[in-house]
Amino acid sequence: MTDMIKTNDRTITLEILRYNPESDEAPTFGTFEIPYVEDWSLLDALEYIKDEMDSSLSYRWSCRMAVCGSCGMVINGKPQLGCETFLRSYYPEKMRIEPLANFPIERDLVVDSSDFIKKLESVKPYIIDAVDATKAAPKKKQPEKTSTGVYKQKPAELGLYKQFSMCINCMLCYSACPQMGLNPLFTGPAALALGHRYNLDNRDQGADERTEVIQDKNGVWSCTFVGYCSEVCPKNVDPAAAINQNKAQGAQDWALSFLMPRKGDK
Amino acid sequence: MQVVKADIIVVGAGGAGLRAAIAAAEKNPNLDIALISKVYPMRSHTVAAEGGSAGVVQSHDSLENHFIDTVAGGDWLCDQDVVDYFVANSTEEMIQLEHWGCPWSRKDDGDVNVRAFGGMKIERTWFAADKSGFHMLHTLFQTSIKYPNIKRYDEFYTTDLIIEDGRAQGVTAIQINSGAPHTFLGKAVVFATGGSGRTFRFNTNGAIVTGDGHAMALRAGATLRDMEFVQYHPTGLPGSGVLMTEGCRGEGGILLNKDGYRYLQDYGLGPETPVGQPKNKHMELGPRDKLSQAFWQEQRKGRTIETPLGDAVHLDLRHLGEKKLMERLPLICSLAKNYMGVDPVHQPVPVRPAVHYTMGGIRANLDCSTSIPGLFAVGECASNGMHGANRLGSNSLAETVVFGKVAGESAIEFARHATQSDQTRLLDHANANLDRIEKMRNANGTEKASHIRHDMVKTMETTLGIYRIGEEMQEGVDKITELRERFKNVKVEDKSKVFNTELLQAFELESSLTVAQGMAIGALNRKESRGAHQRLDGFEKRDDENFLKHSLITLNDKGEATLSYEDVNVTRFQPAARTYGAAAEKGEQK
Amino acid sequence: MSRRPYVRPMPGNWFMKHPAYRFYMLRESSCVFNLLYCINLLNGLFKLAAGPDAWNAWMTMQGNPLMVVFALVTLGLTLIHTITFANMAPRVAPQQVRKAVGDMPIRNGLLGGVVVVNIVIIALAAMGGTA
Amino acid sequence: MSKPKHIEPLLWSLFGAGGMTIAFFMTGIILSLVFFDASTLSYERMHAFFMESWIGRLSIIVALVPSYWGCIHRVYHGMHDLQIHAGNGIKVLCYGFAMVLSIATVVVVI
Repeated sequence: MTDMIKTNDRTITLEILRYNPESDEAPTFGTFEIPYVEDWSLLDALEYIKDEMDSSLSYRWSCRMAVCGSCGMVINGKPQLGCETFLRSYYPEKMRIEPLANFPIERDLVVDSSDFIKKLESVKPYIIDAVDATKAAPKKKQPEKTSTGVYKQKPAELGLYKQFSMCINCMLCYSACPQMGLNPLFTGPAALALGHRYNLDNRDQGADERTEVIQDKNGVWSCTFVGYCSEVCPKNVDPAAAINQNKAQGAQDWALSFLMPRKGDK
Repeated sequence: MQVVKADIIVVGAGGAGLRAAIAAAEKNPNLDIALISKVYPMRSHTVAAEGGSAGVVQSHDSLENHFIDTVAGGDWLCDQDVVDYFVANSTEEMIQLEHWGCPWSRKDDGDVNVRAFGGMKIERTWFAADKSGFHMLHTLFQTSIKYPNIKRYDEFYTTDLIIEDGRAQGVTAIQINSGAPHTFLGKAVVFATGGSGRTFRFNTNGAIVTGDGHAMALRAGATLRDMEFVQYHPTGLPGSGVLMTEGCRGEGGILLNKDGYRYLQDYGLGPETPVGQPKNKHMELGPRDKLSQAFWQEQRKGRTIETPLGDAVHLDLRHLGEKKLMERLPLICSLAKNYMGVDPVHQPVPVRPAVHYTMGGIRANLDCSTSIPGLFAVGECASNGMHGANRLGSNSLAETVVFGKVAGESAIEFARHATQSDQTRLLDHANANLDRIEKMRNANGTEKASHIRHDMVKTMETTLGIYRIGEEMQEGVDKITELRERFKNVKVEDKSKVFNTELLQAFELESSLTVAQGMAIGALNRKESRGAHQRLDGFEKRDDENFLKHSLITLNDKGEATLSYEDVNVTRFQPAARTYGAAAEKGEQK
Repeated sequence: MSRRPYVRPMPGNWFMKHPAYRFYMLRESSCVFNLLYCINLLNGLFKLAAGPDAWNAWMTMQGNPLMVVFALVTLGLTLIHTITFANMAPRVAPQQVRKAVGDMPIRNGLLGGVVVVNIVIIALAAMGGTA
Repeated sequence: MSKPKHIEPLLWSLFGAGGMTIAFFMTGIILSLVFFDASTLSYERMHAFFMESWIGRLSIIVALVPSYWGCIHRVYHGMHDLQIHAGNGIKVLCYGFAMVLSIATVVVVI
């Protein structure tokens, strides 16, 4: 890392929200002036700080190629991945780095994501096939198998849910969603989009089992379509669309349950 | 100290660990499985695999073909029974993943599609665009949620094995968010801790790929095998090392030197194939070791392209057209744009080889058992002999699930017969391990861990590169030994408990140094050239007489690495010249 | 236990903190103006039912400069509402429809319809003058 | 499908319809009322259309009723955004008001 620093004396200032639960009452900003290297991502800069200036700086990172979802943080007010945010986009202005909003801060840039994981699990994000589906008779036909032994899924059927399967669980959308801050019980964009992903999969029969969570007051109905979640999504998952498609579906089901009251009462 | 009791303990929740946990959970729903990972499962490095996962599926292909490609690709250092088992079971696992929801790319008729890959005679690489590992990992993680007897311990850093009565019976770990020490007790332990590419400076690996499992197993008395074989992937982005998948070449991408010449034809991979018509096992579809070596040769001849981030060659994808690139290689396009400022639709992408995979690992058998009873190893951390001296692309994702299942079932089977030793003795062991954690936290020496790490990765890069020379490797061995000495005097400045990543990095560095030493010693003593281990100092040829052998590393009583060898399990495919391109065709005609 | 996760309070003026949120609140504020304007229209209907004098008085009130300003503000916000509504509509449509038709055709179709209907309304209103 | 335990889907449907009616009708109505005076929008013509013809009466109901619900739904949720956590009383008041406006509208044109 250090040997990558070219010999020039340009620097950039990083303001980082620091919080050590063992010594600090509340988070405060710490300022670091570091060498400016044009190729550096914010992760490179944080690594430099940790290696050379302050080894106590805590943050999560791993793949550095925007696919593991570890390094979400708020940079100059916008939730972004540290690995695909580059110093050159800000230089010579300073950068202000905070942990993701709407999560408790564990330490420095690390947030407590356990609640997020619980919500992710709550939507039953796995294929529930005809055998597993217990709540209601499947509405869809199980697709045929090909000679390979896989379920038939035409490119168009794959295309239906593909976008919603791209989520890397980086939690930027939770940071972007004001409803998340206003109602921490909200299941939230990523988890609801994941449930939707399985509902749209032609191999899945579990939509009814997911209804309880998805159509709950704290499910899609806590969303007011601010839409910023989809804007910050690094993988174009468009969770806002997933949520609002479910509102439309929910409204339709609600109307149907009045027209055909017996259908829902299995 | 908190004690967690389970029937089996799986360490690592990437592709292999998750598959092992699911297999165990399915095999016996009444047993408790503790799945421990130092990161949330979907952060595991399986996520970064791009190209795909191999499984024979086309009617004109055969298991024998896959077997031959794999063994020859591994330069005959493969355990042939293991490869047989692997090729016979990988397709089934790909289908299983499909049933669990993995969004494999499809053909128009709804069947799965396969793509060409380096060193593979026939297309058999299942893929999900260029995010195959991502989709496999998320499918496995999400499926694992279905099983109530899999209890996850996310963000727990495992520091040591607990060995009692000669058996692995647990691990000690730090709960990262609280710093609280935990002891996990079980009847069997599965290690699925991944590779150790972070011992090198320029690599395609994530921060977490530090060889923790290798080092823990070694310290506990297990054997590491074939550690000198480190795979350089021929196409990483200069500077960052971000991976440009082999799928790029599988789809028809070509490699050009600074004169716009397809140099691979000069290195036994020709004749030149028409642009846009990739031919299996020719040119760009040669194996990774050969391609990386060709780069090195070109660089030496001054025919590579100078970039501000170092020498590179061009990966040209322009002829594939925007539509195909967006359908098949969307991630690659966005990565190239973000990290290089290059749009593959309109410009060739500068690439160079980067450390990608450790073929070696904890010595394991076909059933994933290791030399320590009750300890099973699977995935990149293991060496069951699948990959030999050079792994073929798309064999490792398949390996994680094929052998993940085996490991899970083996561990359950072992646990069924095993009884736990006396708990007070186990906890005594655990306490000794926990002392080590406190000792590390309170380490008050003068050496900065980050600086030792910088020295390590540089040493590994310069002395154990694509081509190796005895003198340099000796230098590497000496330097790593010196760094291990320096590490004894390390200082951990951060004494806090909550999310103390400096402490974790110190443990990781300790692991990496252990692994690095194994790699260097193995390499120095392998006086031949085979697969990913290529020498320039009079040992340019493969030497089957003396070195058709696995290298073994163990620690002696003093904690020093010692080297020995064992025979390779060759069943029906006898070592022959390893050829690609026209030479291989000629060989087949004979 | 050393853990002490710090929960940041949601600031009362969170919607002023980011352009995306400010725009969201602007979009949402259109409902207040539209509601008041609808009540104004309802009032007009009552006046229409009450007889010509009441109607004419109500019409005169619509020409009051303050009323015109209010109407124009409502108009502006209505336009913001209309455009954002059209932008969001494809994302509420069932995924099957969305994939089959595409976002832009849905959005543009909707906006096209809006333009046609409103031209018809204005034309119908204007017919009294020429007749 | 399991029965929803709340009527949010109904309210949301009305809100969606209101969003639609505002988009489709309000611009034209506002512009007409800003630019035309009583000489154009004469009592006779307006009364004949909105109070006597079926199509006029229906179009009034279609244009206004969903709009009330849509606007009030957003006002109610807007309070949540402003961190005014209204209880059930306010909720009943809000949607009750929409109901009153709706009934008034229907009554006046019939």
